[in-house]
Amino acid sequence: MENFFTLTGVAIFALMLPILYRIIVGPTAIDRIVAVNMIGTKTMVLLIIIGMLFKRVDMFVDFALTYALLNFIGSLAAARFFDRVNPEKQIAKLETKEQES
Amino acid sequence: MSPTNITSIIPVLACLASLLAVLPIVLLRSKPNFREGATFVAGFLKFGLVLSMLPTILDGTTISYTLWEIVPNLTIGFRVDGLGMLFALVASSLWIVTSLYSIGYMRGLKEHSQTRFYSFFAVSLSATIGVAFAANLFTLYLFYEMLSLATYPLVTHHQDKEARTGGRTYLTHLLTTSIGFVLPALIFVFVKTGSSMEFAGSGFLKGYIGETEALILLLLFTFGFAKSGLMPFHSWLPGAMVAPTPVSALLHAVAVVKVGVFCILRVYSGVFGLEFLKELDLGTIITWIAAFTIIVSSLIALSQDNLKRRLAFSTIGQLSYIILGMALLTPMGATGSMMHIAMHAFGKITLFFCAGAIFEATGKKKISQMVGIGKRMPITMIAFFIGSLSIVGIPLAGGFWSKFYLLYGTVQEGQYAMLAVLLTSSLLNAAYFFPIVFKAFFCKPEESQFEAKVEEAHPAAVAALSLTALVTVVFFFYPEPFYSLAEAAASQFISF
Amino acid sequence: MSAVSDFPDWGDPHSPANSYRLSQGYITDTFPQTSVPNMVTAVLADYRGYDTMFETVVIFTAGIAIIGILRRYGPKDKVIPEQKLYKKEPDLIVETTCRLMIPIIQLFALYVVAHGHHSPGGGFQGGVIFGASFILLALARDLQAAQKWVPESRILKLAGTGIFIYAGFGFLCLLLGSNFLDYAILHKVMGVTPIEARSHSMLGVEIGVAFTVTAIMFSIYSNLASNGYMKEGL
Amino acid sequence: MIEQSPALILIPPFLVAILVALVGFRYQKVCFPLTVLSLAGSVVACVVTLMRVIEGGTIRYFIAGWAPPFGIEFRIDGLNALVAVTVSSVGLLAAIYSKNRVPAENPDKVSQYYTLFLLLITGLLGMVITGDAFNLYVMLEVAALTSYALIAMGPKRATLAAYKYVIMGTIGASFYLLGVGYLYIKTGSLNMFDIHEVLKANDLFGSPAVLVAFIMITVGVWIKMAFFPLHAWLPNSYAYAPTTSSAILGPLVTKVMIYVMIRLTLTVFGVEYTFIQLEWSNIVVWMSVLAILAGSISALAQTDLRKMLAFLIIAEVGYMVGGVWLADETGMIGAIYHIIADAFMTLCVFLFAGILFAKTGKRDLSAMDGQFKKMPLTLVGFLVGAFSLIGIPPTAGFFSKWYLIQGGINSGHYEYVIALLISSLINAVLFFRMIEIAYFGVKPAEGHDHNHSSDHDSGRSEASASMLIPLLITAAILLLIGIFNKDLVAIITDFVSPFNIASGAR
Amino acid sequence: MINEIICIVMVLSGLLFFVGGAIGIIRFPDFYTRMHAAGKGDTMSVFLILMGMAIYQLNDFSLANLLVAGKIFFITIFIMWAGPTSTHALIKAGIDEGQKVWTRKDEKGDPEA
Amino acid sequence: MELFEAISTKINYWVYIVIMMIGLFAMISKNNLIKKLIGMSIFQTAIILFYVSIGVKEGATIPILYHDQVHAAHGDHGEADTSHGEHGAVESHEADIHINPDDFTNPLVHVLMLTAIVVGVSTLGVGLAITQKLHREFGSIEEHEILEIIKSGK
Amino acid sequence: MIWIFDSIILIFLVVTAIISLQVKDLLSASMIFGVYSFLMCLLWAGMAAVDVAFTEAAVGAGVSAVFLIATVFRTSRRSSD
Amino acid sequence: MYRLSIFLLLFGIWIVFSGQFDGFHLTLGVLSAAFITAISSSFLFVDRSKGFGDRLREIVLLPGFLLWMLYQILLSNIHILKLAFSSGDIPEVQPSLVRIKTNLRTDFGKWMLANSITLTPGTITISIEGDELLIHSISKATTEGVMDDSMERKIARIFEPESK
Repeated sequence: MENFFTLTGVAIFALMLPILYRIIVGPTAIDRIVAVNMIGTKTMVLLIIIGMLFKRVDMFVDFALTYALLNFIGSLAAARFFDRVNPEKQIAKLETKEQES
Repeated sequence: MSPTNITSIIPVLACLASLLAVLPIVLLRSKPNFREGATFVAGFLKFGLVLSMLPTILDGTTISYTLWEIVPNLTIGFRVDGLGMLFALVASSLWIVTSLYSIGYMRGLKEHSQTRFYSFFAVSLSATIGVAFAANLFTLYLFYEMLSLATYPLVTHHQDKEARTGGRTYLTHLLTTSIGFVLPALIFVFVKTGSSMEFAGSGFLKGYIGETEALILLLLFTFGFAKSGLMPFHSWLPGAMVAPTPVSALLHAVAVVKVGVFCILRVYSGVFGLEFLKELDLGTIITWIAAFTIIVSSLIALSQDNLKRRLAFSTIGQLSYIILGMALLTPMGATGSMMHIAMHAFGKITLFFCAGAIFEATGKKKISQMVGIGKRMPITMIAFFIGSLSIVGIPLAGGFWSKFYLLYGTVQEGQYAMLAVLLTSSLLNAAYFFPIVFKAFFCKPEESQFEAKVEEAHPAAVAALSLTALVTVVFFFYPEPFYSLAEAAASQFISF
Repeated sequence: MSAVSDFPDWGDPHSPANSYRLSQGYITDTFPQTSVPNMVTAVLADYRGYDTMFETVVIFTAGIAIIGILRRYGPKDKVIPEQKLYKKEPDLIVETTCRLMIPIIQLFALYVVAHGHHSPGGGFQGGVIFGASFILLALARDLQAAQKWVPESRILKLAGTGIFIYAGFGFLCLLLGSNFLDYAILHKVMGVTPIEARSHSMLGVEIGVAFTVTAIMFSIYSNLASNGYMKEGL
Repeated sequence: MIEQSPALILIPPFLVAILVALVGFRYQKVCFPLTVLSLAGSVVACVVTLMRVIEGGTIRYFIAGWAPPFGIEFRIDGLNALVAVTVSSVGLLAAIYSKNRVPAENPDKVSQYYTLFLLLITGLLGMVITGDAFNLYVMLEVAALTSYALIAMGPKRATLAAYKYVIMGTIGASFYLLGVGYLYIKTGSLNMFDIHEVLKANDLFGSPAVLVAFIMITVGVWIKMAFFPLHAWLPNSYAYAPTTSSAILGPLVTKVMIYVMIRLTLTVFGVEYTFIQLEWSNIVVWMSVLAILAGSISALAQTDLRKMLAFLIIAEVGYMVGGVWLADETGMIGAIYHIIADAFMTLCVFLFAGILFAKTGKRDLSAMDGQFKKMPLTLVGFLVGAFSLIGIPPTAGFFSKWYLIQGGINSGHYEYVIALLISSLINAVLFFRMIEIAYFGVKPAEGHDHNHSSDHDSGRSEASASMLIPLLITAAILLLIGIFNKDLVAIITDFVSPFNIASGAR
Repeated sequence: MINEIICIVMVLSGLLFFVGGAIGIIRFPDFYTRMHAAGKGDTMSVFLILMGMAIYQLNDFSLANLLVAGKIFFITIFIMWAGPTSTHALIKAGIDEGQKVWTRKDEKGDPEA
Repeated sequence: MELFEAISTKINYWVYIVIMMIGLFAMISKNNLIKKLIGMSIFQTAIILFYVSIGVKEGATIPILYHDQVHAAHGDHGEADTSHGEHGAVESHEADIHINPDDFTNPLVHVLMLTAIVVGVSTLGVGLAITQKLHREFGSIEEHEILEIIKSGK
Repeated sequence: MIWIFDSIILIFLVVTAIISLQVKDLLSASMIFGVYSFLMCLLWAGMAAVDVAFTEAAVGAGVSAVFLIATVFRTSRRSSD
Repeated sequence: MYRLSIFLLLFGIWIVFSGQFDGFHLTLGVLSAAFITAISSSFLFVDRSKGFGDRLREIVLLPGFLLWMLYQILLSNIHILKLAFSSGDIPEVQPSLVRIKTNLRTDFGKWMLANSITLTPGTITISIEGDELLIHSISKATTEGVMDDSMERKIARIFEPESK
């Protein structure tokens, strides 16, 4: 079972690679942020897996929770950033364009 | 021969007398009469204290007092012996006279900041006496530095551009040499010997250092005490001529330059020991340096038109006499050089007083403008004449004796080259002094050179300069105290 | 530098030179001496409690420093007039989520503080999480809302109180005649064994740390986000 | 209570700092008295501790009651106690000085300023009295953070300087931390004395890790003390910071770091290793020679008064580093004595610079114009400081130079002696230039009009009492520790001599 | 044993969805579509994996382990709150920033330009 | 495999140096002030990595005692708690709990690094505040631009 | 077993560190710095340093990223390098 | 009453968190729960008009809804997976913006709906403006899926029984 968890972990790491690719290449900042958010989620899972490997999940759960929480705060902050730096909202513009096309 | 030693606080008091006088001087700044009264009281007190020790010293006893151990193994200590006594006597007596003179001078010219002037004057005197009575190299250095700094405000008293330049030259030279040369030498000595650097009659350095080190140390000390005006580091002296005349008098006759020379004498005798120097044959180098300075400075003096500058260069030469005398490393030479401290002091201060009096009365500084002045200011110019006699070394003035002993010393040692140097320089002295006197008395002034009324200077100034002139003459007839002091000191340096 | 640093015998294996009596001692003795199973907490708050006190001070310093550097007071600095303040258009989804989250986050933060003895966590982490809950509010609504909850004066009070709690424990020990921060002496006051006194004092100390960290984290955020005006945030 | 004095050194400024932050936020008036009171308390505790050290030798104080390798320990010997007294009293003087300046320069942020000020003192004191290598790092950071802020609270350029300081300071502190880590790998201990024991017992001195640790710690500390090639952060920071900040940072921060260096070399690595086994003394002394010369010469080029003083600090750092690395007992004594002396003399001149800035609003030397007339007493205070920096006899600076040169000659490092002398001369030139300006004015009066000029600014306007008194006290202290230097040196010697630093023979 | 099997199945399926998200985030043409992949894939797979873990944790049943499982469950609940919200916030941010919506119709240009 | 393992145990230290150099490089060479601060954080993290690597022990667990050990100590000593659970590491429950130091990683470095992290975040905060102030005063966060402004302005 | 994780994370760490310093957009840089923190946290969890990991999770992922974003918001988003 | 129930709720959560049942920790739990109740109870439930019965019904019905949601999420993931692995340049992807109107009145209901829409296949809520939801849909099929109001009705049954 331990091997299974290890392999799971390695697999998750492997899945981070494409996301990392998005982070490196990501044409815009917000793409990167999305990718970061995803990595955060994966990290949380990994934490639990590490806890499993240590056989001390009870200790690791706490900060997996913290992690999820703060990851959320991080992406929220980034979102707010865009909210603030673009004061004129573009939703309406987008919609009109949609209708035109 | 080890002189007996007594412990007494009198040297400290003598040193402090003028330092403490600063307080009343500053406090009484709004009442000029009381302020100067305080100066006088302190002056007489100091002189009295110094004089009170004279008999003891003449007995061959030294007085010492250890004030404070400031660095492990190093003390601030006072010790009075013949050489120190001689110097202290000259300095303290001349302070009184100078004070008298400066009252006349300052009031005559209505100078500003007189309180500051008197205060720093007093501080300088303290430092001078401190140097004279210093028991060890360290204390000597302390007071030496104190003197440099205390005289700076005096030199730059006028606070104008010229004063600024002069003061800058003054400090640059003195501090560079003292910090750059003396301090390392001092510490080197301390490190090498590990002793408290007390001056001993016959030096204490012997056995601690080798020949090369000794030579380097000797040069460091000799040039380091740049107050003595040895040639490469002499230029502060003419530069400092911007000071008010009483200060120049003090600088060039009593306190500063003599302190420099005194320090050198002290180091030669008390640190190296004349015998040690003789052993290593280091005296010759110094004599040649001194001889060079003597001749060159005399030649320069000839070409100066500004009276005070001429006097300054004369001083440079005369100081080197003293060094030369000591560097001869003979008892007679040493005696002569010590006596020359005193004799030159009285002579030169007279000359400066005269220069100041002329300036105060007429506003003239240049020699070429002084034609015929002797008729207007007879007392001054007679005093000037006496002073020049003393400097040149012609009988009827005290300078004769010191020069006599110096010459005797050279003959005794067989250094005929030095004899020639001394004689040549005497001739040169005569050549640059007597024309002034001659012109003053016997030439007709061009018209309109002086304003209508030219009279003698402020009575206090005149009194002072006549006093010193008189004393100079008196010393010719009665050089006894100085001679015996010098001889007592010299006998400690060199065992015959 | 990088070349040389390879030389020494590194080693993850369990017996390098670093299994000196110090770390060994910490591992074996903490529980008997302090009855705290989390060695990190025990070492942090007791053996090296002095370090931790100043760690808290570092945080406090940072908070004060940032106020000192950035904060702008006074009418002349009020470049942005009140009505021109940025008004965030309400976002229902984010707001509701945050509203539901905040109390639970705070409870969780307290849990982290309280269970520092038994599981990872402690005053600092709990404090950060608690502070994060305020930051979350400021992000979800705006800074004003969070400011209403913890205005600047209260931030300072909280932070100061935190350190006072910590130092107060130390000082109390000193007054009772023991060394600074020697909690064992507090059993006289608490009425428990010295070992438990240590354990309980550690909790007290952690609470102090949490106070400070909470306040300062939020303070730093609000200063940074509002560029010193404390008016409108990110 | 008296046996708690080591703890009490730190507690007053530390607790009051927080109190100031709390109370002062609302009532600005209480900040200043609270600050002064607490620092006074700290000074008293320091002095008491010093007395105890003199009487009974090293004091060991276990924080939290745990024995050393486990808990944190204060081990206070002569060196610690002396430096602690210096730090706290300099802090007190600067605090008194700050009374009017802080509200003038940072009107909104008085309470924050005083909080940071007190915390800075706390950090520095903590560094001084601690016996734990890691605790030292924490204290270092307390001091560093506060000093960043204290500098950054100044005007425009100060902010940039503070930024540079943040970067450099962090590198320095991190290097120190790394070095401690390397030591910890090898020894498993963090207590300075314990580390030394272990190093000795296991004979780890040959290990490259210890060597790297040594390099890292030394470089880190050098960065923090602005030793010559690593000094870039210092001049602007000190020159543009608020006056009180530079008055407290200038004297203390570099000095305390030098204390740290001495402590680490002597206590942790040991004399044997540092000076004999490594054979670096020559290089470091040459570096310090460079530092001295570079600092002095750069100072010559400055027209900004405080920048000039900042460069002088760099030169002074060179003195002390060199003094330590002369590997000579007298040199070490000199360096330690110079820490104390230099703290006070730098304080003196920085206080004066602050007063001048407060009075005239000018930064450059022309501010000195004719100040002798306007504030003679202030100038007297400044003169003492200047003389001390030059090294003129009765002041403390002379004696420290004395010991340093003695050490240099003893160990045969004549280049160091020469550099020291040249620097003294440059100092002399610098300060006499200033004195000249103060005395004559920038454009010297043209002979005849000095009466006129004296009418012009006849009004004497001394600095206000809160600024003048600390200056004069500092000047008096400078004279006192100069005159009574023997007693001070006796304490230092008691501390240094057990280390058996080679003396003389080389 | 049965727990373990359930766990393995759940973890594997979670991984599968992760793969979906990961591939999606590379392949999808514009920001919004990538957001779909990110937001949904993550939420579900985290849920699955964590629940798998929780079930495995219950392997030897005790109160403590039950509570741990409860905590893990709590995390998943949390993720299910936070995930959509952050997805929503980010996509809104993308619109605010003026990210163009990729549409099938203009196939000629670079989809992201 | 032996060699590989040897490398993999030391890889921490290699990577710490690499990361440290990256951070240092960024701190020194970057022009942007925020970049510098990020570099600074990375630098500090590298040091923390180094420290934490010191404390690692192969086969050791987190430095928190097992529940069983705690209960054994709290409960009566005579009543032996036999439920080892899945943790085989508990040595014995006899008279007193016995803790094998090799079972737990070194807690001391963790403590130290907690402090270091806190210091790091504080420094970052202060650095950011200074950056903002600089931007407020100079309108730029590029170092060379600020220097130009200073040069031209004064 | 955990050393496998460790080595992978270490490689990732270097990569993220470099990226976050190379990205021209400061907002991205700060977010990627957040990733760096995540990975650090994982690493420490893998090294059994739970408390450190906890702190890093709280500080690195949450607080310092938010601080950085706030500063980027208040200053400027573009970086010349 | 409201506060008490919040307190109890929080205390329950505490116990899940804590896992320690000795008196000391429970006391701490009571204290913390009380503390949180005191400072931020107003955050949890905005709408306080609901009676106990309503709440009870919510609690009973919620798990069912959640299970249904889970199923929807599963579907959506499979959908994503399908899209991700489909060959070519993903022909099915044909994004569009859709606006739908909702009848839900309460904020909480709207929130629930928005989140559910985000989690269901191929749609993400962009914003809620009044009672209109702006939705980004990934393909034609999903657009149609979101148009039918089954989800809305489910939510309304739980949280807003009185409407409709």
